[in-house]
Amino acid sequence: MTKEIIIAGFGGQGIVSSGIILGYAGMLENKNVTFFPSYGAEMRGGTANCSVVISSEPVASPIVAYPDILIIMNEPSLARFEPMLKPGGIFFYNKTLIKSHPKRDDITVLAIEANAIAEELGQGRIANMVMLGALVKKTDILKLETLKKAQRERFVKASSEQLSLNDKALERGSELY
Amino acid sequence: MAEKRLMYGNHAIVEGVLAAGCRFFAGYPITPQNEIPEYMSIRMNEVGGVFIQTESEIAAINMLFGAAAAGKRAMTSSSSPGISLMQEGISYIAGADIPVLVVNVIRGGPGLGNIAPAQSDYYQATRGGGHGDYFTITLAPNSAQELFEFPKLAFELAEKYRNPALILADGLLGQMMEPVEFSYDPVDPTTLPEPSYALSGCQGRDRRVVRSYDLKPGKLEEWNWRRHAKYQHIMEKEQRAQAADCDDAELVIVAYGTSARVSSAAARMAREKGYKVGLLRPITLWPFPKNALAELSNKVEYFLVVEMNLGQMVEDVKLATECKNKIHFHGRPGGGVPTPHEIYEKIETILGGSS
Amino acid sequence: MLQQGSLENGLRKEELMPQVKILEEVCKGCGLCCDDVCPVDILILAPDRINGSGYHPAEVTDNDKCTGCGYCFKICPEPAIEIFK
Amino acid sequence: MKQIFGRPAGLTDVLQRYCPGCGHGIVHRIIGELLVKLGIRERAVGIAPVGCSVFADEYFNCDMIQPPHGRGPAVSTGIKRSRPDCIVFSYQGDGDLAAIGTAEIIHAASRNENITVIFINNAIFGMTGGQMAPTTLPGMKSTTSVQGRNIKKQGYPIKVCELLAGLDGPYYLVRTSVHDPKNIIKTEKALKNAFGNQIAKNGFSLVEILSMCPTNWGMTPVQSKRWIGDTMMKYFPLGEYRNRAKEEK
Repeated sequence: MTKEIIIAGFGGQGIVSSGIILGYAGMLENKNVTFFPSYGAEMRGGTANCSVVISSEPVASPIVAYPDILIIMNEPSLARFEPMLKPGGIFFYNKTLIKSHPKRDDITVLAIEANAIAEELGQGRIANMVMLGALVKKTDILKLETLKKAQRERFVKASSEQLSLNDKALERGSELY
Repeated sequence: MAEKRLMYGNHAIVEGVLAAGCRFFAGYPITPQNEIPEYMSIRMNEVGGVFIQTESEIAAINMLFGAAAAGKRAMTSSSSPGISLMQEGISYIAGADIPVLVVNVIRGGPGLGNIAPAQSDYYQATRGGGHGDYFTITLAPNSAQELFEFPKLAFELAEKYRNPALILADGLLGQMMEPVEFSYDPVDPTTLPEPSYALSGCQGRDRRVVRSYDLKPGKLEEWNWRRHAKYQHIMEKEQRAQAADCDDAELVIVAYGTSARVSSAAARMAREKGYKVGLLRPITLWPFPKNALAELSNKVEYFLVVEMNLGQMVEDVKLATECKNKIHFHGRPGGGVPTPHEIYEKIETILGGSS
Repeated sequence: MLQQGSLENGLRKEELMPQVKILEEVCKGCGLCCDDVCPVDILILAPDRINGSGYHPAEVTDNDKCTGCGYCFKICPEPAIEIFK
Repeated sequence: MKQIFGRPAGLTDVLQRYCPGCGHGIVHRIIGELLVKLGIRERAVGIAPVGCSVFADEYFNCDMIQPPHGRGPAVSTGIKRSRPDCIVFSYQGDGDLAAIGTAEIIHAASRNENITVIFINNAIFGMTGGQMAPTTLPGMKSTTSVQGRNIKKQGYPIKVCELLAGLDGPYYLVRTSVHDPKNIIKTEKALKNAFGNQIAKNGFSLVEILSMCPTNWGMTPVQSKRWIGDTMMKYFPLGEYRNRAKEEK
């Protein structure tokens, strides 16, 4: 089993940290994982994306050309990444911030009010956690509990309030499916 | 099992260098290896080592020359254009028979190129790189785990042979995160013996001189011949390669570093389709693992060299196999990374109909 | 050796005079010491002989005048001058 | 009788290959004496540059290293940071320090690296055969400025002490000369200060020394020493350009 995931949005949406949490959780479940961020000049443009591969086999390339799963957090990323998704792939997108809709009919599209839910919990910037919660519940690639553990172990400087809030956001995301 | 951490390749190098007992780093920022000096500045501070951000790569390599001549494990990292600037220093260090470790996180070239991953510094790394007759021991890791483990190996080989050692990574290996197992106990630098050449003040012994020149007639020639013998010995004893599924293979892919990772997926796809494909991954690029290639050349019909350049290693494969076989090449220069699909297609073209 | 040389030890005064020794085979005959350096002007390049390297070495014309100031030694690049006292 | 002046134990017994009347030997002798007088010979590491004094690695009776052209301050930094107890001195000529090695010297000075730099300024490239140096005087002839250095085409000489004095970093900067005994004695004191600063961990010291190059100046040794006093010193004024020890008093 190999799942190739691309997460994309703009800087400040926690794109990179979501990717790392996902990769870290994969490691905690003893899977082979890679995380690969876009880097360099591309970082300056305001967009951010990263690739995560979670597999039972050794990971060949950490660069994902044809993802199984997309998590799209803003409008420009939708147009850019939609064509890359594998037929039959799963397309999660942040409906709060994205007005258009994916055009393809050979994929599963899941619109999530990530920012709205996050705001409801009291913090817009945990929209990424809502998405991750939805992702693991829908796809079963990892356990929700592992994600909770992962975020607690990675965000070493976060307050306990913040960690609890992250947990809640993960749960709310997972409750969508 | 030892502690496992999800780490950037560039951070794994730093931990590997520190675990190898190195406490001296000098370097200059350049993408895509900036995480090395950044993280190193924090870690060296924690372990009481030396971290210097230099005015140039030229200064960095020469600070290494000083630190290593003083008998300490010393390393620098850079990326392609910066490594070019270091070549003068590397030549002097090789000429003075001093061990240092240089990490090249290769980017696209020539010139300023781009910051995407590449393998286009293969010739530079395996042919010496600077002026004069010399070689540098060159290791090609392909995972964050090996980025952690190879610094220790590189220092050990460098010191054993009193020769500079290189680790060739690329932007992809440096920038990605993977689990890293801290697989060995860190070396305590205070337990490392003082080398015979170390400049430390001549108290209680004859004075020592570290230099790469000799103007006395015939002396430099003699010195070069001695070094030649050393290189011959290294070429005989230190070849390293990893073979997978080569025993029954009709076609063997030869690839290192990132290309080898991608190729392994292509080889898997080919096997699933019934093609007998193996993979030989050189771990030492110099010395080139020619014995393994020579052996395979007697039973394999096709070789496919996959590199992120215009085919620099093809020469070494041809030499090692004495051109007995059909040697194909698939490359992506200028920052391109091959995909398993395109490599598979190449395999299909070569073996098409033969399976 | 006269390390203990002193008037109290009964040595003659002349024996306490500085002695200039030119290492003739080391000297390159540059003449720096001979030009406006010696306060009592007792150094010249020997006009009548050359050393193994082909130079006219420096020569002391009248050691009795030497004050032991060491100027000749200080400006000698080799150094091919030694002074004893 | 006892030797009161003679070859110091800080120099080896090797006869130096410099031309007759060359200033390098005088400076070597002073350093050789200081290595012994200051009790630092057995913890000293010297840097021999590329240029005439490349052979200094045979002449100083202490550990020595020969780095690439101009990189002495970087190599010194590597040694000093690795072995802070060593006394590290970088001996450099004007091509080495003020042309190819400009970046390294400026940054070592700016870091106030705790090393001692001995900078021999003889206004010419010696080893390569008398080409124009960064310190060649306006109008001065060299094999690459046969009509005399033309400041319109070849620019002005670099005044290293003045240049480095523009930085906050360096602890001690001084220009001296070895063309007569009085100035040689001042040079001895300056070098003693420069090593003393390193021993006291004060930081970067540089002693720029105006020095004779009779061969490439096309002069006799005696003409050379007079030329320093009459001409070169006017362009490169002697004196202290930075002395933090005095400022701190």
